[in-house]
Amino acid sequence: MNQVLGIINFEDATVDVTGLVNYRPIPSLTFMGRYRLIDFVMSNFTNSGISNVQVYVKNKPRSVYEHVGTGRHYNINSKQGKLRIMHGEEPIQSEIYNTDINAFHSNIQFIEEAKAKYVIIAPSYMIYTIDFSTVLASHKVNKADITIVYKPTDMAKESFIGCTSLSLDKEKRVIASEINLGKNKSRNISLEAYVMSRELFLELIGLAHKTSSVYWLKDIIRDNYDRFVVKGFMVRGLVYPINNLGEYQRANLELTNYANAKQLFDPMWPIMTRTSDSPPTHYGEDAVVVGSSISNGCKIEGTVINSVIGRGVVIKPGAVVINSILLPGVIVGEDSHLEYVIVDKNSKVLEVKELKGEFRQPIYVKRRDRI
Amino acid sequence: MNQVLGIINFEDATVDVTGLVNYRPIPSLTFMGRYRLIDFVMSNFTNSGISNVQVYVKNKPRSVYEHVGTGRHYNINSKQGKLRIMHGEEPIQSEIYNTDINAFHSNIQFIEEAKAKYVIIAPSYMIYTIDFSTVLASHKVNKADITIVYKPTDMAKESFIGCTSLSLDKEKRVIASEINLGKNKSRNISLEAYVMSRELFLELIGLAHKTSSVYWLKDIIRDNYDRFVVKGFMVRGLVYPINNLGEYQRANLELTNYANAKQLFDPMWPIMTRTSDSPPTHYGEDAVVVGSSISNGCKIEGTVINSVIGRGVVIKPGAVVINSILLPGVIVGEDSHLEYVIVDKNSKVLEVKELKGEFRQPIYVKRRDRI
Amino acid sequence: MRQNQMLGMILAGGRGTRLEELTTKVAKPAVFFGGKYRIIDFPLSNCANSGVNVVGVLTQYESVLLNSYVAQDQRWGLDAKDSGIYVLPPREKSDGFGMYRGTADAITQNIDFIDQYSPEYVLILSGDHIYKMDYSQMLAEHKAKKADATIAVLEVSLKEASRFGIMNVDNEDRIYEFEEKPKQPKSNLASMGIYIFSWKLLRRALLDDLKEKDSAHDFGKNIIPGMLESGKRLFAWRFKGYWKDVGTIDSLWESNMDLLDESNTLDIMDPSWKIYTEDVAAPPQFIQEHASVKRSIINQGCVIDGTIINSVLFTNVVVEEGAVVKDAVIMPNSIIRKGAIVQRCIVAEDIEIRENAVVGDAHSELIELVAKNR
Amino acid sequence: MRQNQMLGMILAGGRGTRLEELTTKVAKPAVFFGGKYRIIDFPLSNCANSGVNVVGVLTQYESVLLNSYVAQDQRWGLDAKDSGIYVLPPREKSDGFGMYRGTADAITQNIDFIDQYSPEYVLILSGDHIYKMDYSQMLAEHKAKKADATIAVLEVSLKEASRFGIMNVDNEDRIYEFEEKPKQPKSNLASMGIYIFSWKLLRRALLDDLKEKDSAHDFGKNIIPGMLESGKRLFAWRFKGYWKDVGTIDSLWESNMDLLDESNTLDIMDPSWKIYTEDVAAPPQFIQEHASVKRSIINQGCVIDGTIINSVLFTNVVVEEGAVVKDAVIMPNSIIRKGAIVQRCIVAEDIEIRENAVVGDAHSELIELVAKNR
Repeated sequence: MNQVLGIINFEDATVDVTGLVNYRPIPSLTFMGRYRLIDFVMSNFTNSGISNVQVYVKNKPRSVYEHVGTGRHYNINSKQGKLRIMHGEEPIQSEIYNTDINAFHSNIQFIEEAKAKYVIIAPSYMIYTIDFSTVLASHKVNKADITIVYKPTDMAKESFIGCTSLSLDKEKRVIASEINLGKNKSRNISLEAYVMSRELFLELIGLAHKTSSVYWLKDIIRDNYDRFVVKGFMVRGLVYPINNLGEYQRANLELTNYANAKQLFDPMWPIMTRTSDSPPTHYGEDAVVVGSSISNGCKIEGTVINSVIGRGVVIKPGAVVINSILLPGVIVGEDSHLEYVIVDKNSKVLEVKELKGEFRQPIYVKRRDRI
Repeated sequence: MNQVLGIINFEDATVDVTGLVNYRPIPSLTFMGRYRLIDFVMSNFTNSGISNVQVYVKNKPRSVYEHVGTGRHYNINSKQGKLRIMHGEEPIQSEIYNTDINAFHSNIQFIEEAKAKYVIIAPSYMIYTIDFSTVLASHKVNKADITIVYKPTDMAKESFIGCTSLSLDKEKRVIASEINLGKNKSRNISLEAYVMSRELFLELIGLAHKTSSVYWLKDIIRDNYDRFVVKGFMVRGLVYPINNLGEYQRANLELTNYANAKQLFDPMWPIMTRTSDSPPTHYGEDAVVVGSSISNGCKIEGTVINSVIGRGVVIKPGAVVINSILLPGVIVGEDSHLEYVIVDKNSKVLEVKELKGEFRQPIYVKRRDRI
Repeated sequence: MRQNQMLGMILAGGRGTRLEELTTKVAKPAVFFGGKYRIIDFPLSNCANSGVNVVGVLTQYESVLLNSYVAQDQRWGLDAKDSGIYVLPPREKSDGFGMYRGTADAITQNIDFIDQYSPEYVLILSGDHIYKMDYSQMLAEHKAKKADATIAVLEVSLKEASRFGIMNVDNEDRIYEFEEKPKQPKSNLASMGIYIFSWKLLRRALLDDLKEKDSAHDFGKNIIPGMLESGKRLFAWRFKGYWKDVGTIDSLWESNMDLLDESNTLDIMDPSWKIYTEDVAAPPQFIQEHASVKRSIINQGCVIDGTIINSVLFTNVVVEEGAVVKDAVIMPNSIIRKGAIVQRCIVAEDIEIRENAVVGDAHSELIELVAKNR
Repeated sequence: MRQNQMLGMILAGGRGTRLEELTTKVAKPAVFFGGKYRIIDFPLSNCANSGVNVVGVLTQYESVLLNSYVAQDQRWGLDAKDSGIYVLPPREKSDGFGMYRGTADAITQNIDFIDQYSPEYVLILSGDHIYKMDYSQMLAEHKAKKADATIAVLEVSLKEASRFGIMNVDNEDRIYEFEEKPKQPKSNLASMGIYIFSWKLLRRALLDDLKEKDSAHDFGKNIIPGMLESGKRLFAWRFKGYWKDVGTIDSLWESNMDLLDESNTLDIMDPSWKIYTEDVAAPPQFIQEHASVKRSIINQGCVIDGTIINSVLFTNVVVEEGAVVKDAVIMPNSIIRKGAIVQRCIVAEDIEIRENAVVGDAHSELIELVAKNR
C-alpha cells in the first residue's frame, strides 16, 4: 500500500455538531470517552498499510496537531515524515470559500510531489472500520476511474440526513446522486471515501477550481458520472455518521452495548489513539453501573446507567447518570441527576440537581462550565 | 530549573526580514544553512534546564509545528508534554491587534495552570547563547521584580536599529528606555529577554490589556520602571539581532569565519535542530572553497568564497558564489556568478549568469524560483 | 548542558522464584501490578518524573520480555535526544563471559556504559519495589549535605527492623553503622536499596572491591560497610509514603488490595506524578446489563457482565453473566465464564476459568495463584 | 493489521578482529563508515525504508556501544507504536547460560522473541555489509514464487566465486545445490547472507537442527543444505548494485574511497533511500581561508584550514593550516595539526596527529591504521 496517498478530508456545512464544535474541529471531537473522531479514519489508513497521509483541517488546527502529532501512535514511521497536517495559512474572505477543493489547490505541490499512484480520500466524521486495501483491489478489478464507498441503510429517514445518496445500476456503477433529505427509508449512502488515481485526483481539483470557486470534491464528481466510470463499494458493518448532535448521541449510546461495540473494536483491527496515561478506573463501595462504557482514570461512586463516561470523570455518591455522555474530566456532584445530557470537557455539574434531555435532543453543557 | 516556564515570544513590526518572511514566520527562518532561528532560543532554554516551554507564533504556524514538533530533538521529555505551540485560532480584526499581550491573554489559562514560580520570556530573533540559570540566580540575588537581558554595543549606529536601548543607573537598575534609531554609537540594547515571577507576569498581562488593546509586553514594562525594580543583566558574547535582511546577511556572513562561529557553537552548549538525515558533503575535483560555512548534503563542483551554503545545495562546475547565502536545496548552474545574493529555498539559478548585490543590500531570489 | 547530571541504574535481575509461575517466563520486574502496570513501571516512571533521563536496566534472568518492554523508552517519555533506557544484560568481553555476581558487580561490569555519559552522580535502584519517590529531592539533599553517598530509608517498627538492613545514624542522619538484619536493632531506619553516589567515588570503590577475593560484590554487604570504614560521609534520607517489596504471591496480592483502600498513600490517580506503562490499543471497559461492580479497580478493554467485589482487573479481562469475582486479582486477557466463582486468589494472564468452576478459597490463609485453566 | 508481516533479525555478533584496533572497544557493526555512518546503519536503514518495522539485533562481543547505539530506534524512524529495534545478546535461561554457537543458533535462542510477534516471514541479515536493498521487493518475489526460502545472491566473477558460498540454480533460479567455497564453481551466484524464510518452516528447521550433535548451527553449513536435502523450495534472488564486506582495514578504506567515485552505485546522496544515523549536534563545516578541498567527502562539524585531497572526513575533524590529508579516512573528532602530512591510511577517532608529523605511506601496499596519537 505504499502506492497510496491517504487524504483525510474535511467536511462541508452539512456537518454541524452544535455546541461541541465551538471548541474544536470535527476531527478532534471526543468519541466513546477516549477517542477522537480522527482516530477511526487514521487507524483505517494505517491498519490498511497506508502510512503516507495528509490531514486537511478546516479551522482551529491546534487540537489536531496536538492529538495527531507525529502519528507515531498510529504506527506511522516518524522518520520518513509522511504525515502532514494541512490548513489554510492565508486569511479566507468568506467561509463559503473554505472548501476542500480550495484547500487541495493551495497545497497542490504536496499532492504533486507525493509518489503514490493512487489516492484514497476519506472524511473523519464517518465512524466505521474498513480495509482500504480491499477497496483498492476492487477498484483495480473493476477498472474504475473512481470508487465510492457506500453503506445501504434502512434508517435514511432518521439518520444520514444531509449525506449523499447514490443511485447505482446493476454493475454498481453510480449513475446519479442526491442529498438525503429523509424522505425514503432505504438509501445507499456515500461515505465520502473515494479511491482514484492521483492523476485523476489532480485533474478533478483543476476542473473543480475552474468550474466554481465554491465547489467541493463531491460536486465535481457528481458532475462527471457520465464521463468517468464511478463504481460503488459496499460496506456491511456498522456505520455512524457524526454529522449532528443527535447522531453523536445515538452513536455513543448504541455503542455502550458491547454487542454493538465489538463490531467496531476488533482486536485484529485496533483503533489507535494518543494515550493519556490514565490509571485504571476505581469503583466505589456504593457504585451502581450497568449498560455503560467507562474510560480509564474515573472514580465512580454513584449510579451510571446506559451512559458513556470519558477519561478521568468523577461521579460522586448519590449522583445518577442515565443515557448521558460525559466527556473527559467532568465532575458530577452528589445527588445530581442527569438524563440524556451531554457534558463537555472539564465541566462540573454541582449545583443543578436535575437535567433532563431527550433521545436525539440532548441537553448540552458547555466546556469548562460550572453549573 | 523546573520552577521556570520558558516563553518564546513573537516579535513586533520592527522586525521585518523582507522577502524571507513571505514564506515563513521569523522563528522558522533558516540560519547558517542548517538551523532555524528558533533553535537558538530553544537550545538556550533546554540547555539551561528549562523543559516547560510555550512557543507563541504570530502567524503561519505550520512550519513551526513541523520543525519544533514534540521538542524531542531539543531534549524535552515528550511524555510530560510540556512543549506547547500557541497561535491565534480566532480571526484578528487588524494586524495591529496581533500583539504578544493579546496572545498571552487569549491563552492565559495555560499560563495560569503552569506550576512554575518564574517565567523567562525571550524572542527567537536574537541569536546568542546564554545560560538562563545564571540570569535567574542574578535575578534572585538582586531581589529584582524584572530582569532584562541586555548587550552593550558600539555598533548601535548600524545595528540593532529599532531595538530598545536601556538607560541603567550604577546599580544596573533600568531607569529609562528608548527606541534605538541609530543616532549613537554606544548603546545598551535590550535583548527582550525577561525574567520575572509568574505572578507578576500575569499582573502585567492584565495591566497591559486594560491600558491599551495594542500594547506589547515591552510597553507595559517601560511604563513601570518606577513602580518595579527592573534590573539589567549584561551579556558579553556575540549577539546578532535578525530584524532585517541586512542584519540577516551580516550575521550569516560574519559566522563563516570560524573565529566568530566558535563563540556561538560551544560543544558544551550544543545548538540543537531537527535533523534532515543529509549525507556528508561531496567536493568535486575542481571545487574551490574558502572562508565558507557549508552544510551537509551538498555537492560542490564550483567556487565558493566567504559564503553560507545550506543543506543539499548543488554548485555546478564553473559557478562562482561570493559573499552569498544559499538556503537549503538551491542549485547554482554552470558559470553563474553570484555576489552578495541571498537565494531562498529550492530555487534554481540557471539562466541568469550574473547577480550582484551589496553588503547590507543583498539581492534576494525568492523561494522555488527559477531564474 | 546539565541534562544528565545523574544517571539511573536499575537492578532488575531478580529471579523472583517466590512468585512461582508468574516468573517462569518473565523476570520479576515485568510482573503485572495494579490493574495496568508492571512492577518496573514504578522506578522507571519515578526516574522520568524526577528528571533522570538516562537509565540503565540491569537484567539477567528470563529477560526477553523485560528487555523488549523497557526498550520502548517512549513509554516513559525517555526518548528525547539525549535520553534513553538501555538494557544491560551481562555480556561477553575480551576477558570472558560473566554473570552478575552481586548488586555491586552488576554496576562494575557496566562502568564503561556509565563512563560514556560521565555523570556526576549515579542513582542505584531496585526493579522490584512499588513506591513513588522524587529522586531529585534526594539528590538536592545529597548535595546540600555534601554527602559521598545517600541512602533512602524507611521508618519501620522495631519489631520488623530485624528483617531489614538497618542504618544507625547520628542526630544529623549521618550513618555511622550499617547492620544487616540485626537481632537487636538500634534504630528503625531500614534501607530501601536506593542509593545516590558521587560517581567518581563509587567508581573507585567498585574497582577496589573487584580485587577483593572474598567479597560478595554486594552494595549492602561490601560497598556500604567499606565506605563507612574509610570514614566517608554517608547520610540517610527519610522517605515517607507507600513502599512495598512484592516478592511473594501474598505480598503481591496484598499490595494490589491496598489500592482499593481510599486512604492508601500510593495514590496512582495523582495526575502530577503519573505512572507510565505500555499503551495498549484496547477500547474502553464495558460494564453490561447484568453487572455489579463494587470497590474494585478495572482497566480498559474489560467486558463485565458478572459481579465484581473488592478486586483488581487488568486489561481485556472478560467476566461473563453470573460469574462472581471477589477479593481477587485477574491479570490481562483472562476470562471468567458464566457462573464461575473466583475468590481470594491471583489469576495469571491468558487464563480461562470454565463455567461454574470454583476457584480460590475465601477462608484460606495463603493466597492461591491460578496459573492454569480451570 | 499487517504491520509486522516480516520481522528482521540482524546478526551483529561479529568480532571483526581483522579490523585491528577499530574493534577493540566496539563490535564490528559499530565501526564508522562513509564520513557519517556506522556499518549497521545500512541494514537498519534498509529495514526502515523497506517497511520492516520490528528488528532484532543479535549482539555478542564488546557490544555496550553497539547496544546503546541501536537501542535509539528513533534514529531509523522505528519508534512508532508497534515498531522497534530490540537488542538481543545471549542470555541466562532456566537451562543455563549460553553463547551464540553459530548464526542459526543465534536465531534459535531467540525463538521466544520472534514468537511474540508471530510474523509470517523472517528476514535474516548480517550487520557488517555495506549495501542498499529493498527487502520488500525480495519478499514480493518470495511470495510470488511460493518459496520456502529466498536467498539474495550477487553475481561475482567465476574467479572470485571460490571465496564465497555459491548457489547452483536451475533456469528459474531455484536452488538445487549449495557449495561453500567450491574449488571448481559451477555458478557465479554468491550468497550475500540475506535470507527470507517462512517463519513456521524455519522454526521447525531450527528446532530440528538444535538436536543434531554434530551441527555447527550455521545457516550456510547446516540449515540451507538441510532444507535442500528435504526438497524445500529455495530460490535465489539476484541483487544488482553495490555490496561490500568491509572486514579488513584494506576493504574498509577501499569502500570509503569508492564513495568518491562519481559513478559508484551506492549513491548515499539519493534522497529516496536515506541512510539514517546518529543525530549529532555539531555546527556546519567551516572551510577556512587557507583550505583547499578536492574530490573529498566532509561531514558537519569539521574545521578545515589545510589541504584535503581524495579523502573522507568524519564529524568534527580539524585540519589545521598547512596540513595535507590525501587518500585518507579520518574518523570523528581527530585533529591534524599544522604542517602534518597524512596519506593512504585510516586515522581512528579521537586521534591527534602532531605538527609536521608524517603519517602513512603513499606507496605502501597495505593501508595503515593509525589508532594512536602520532
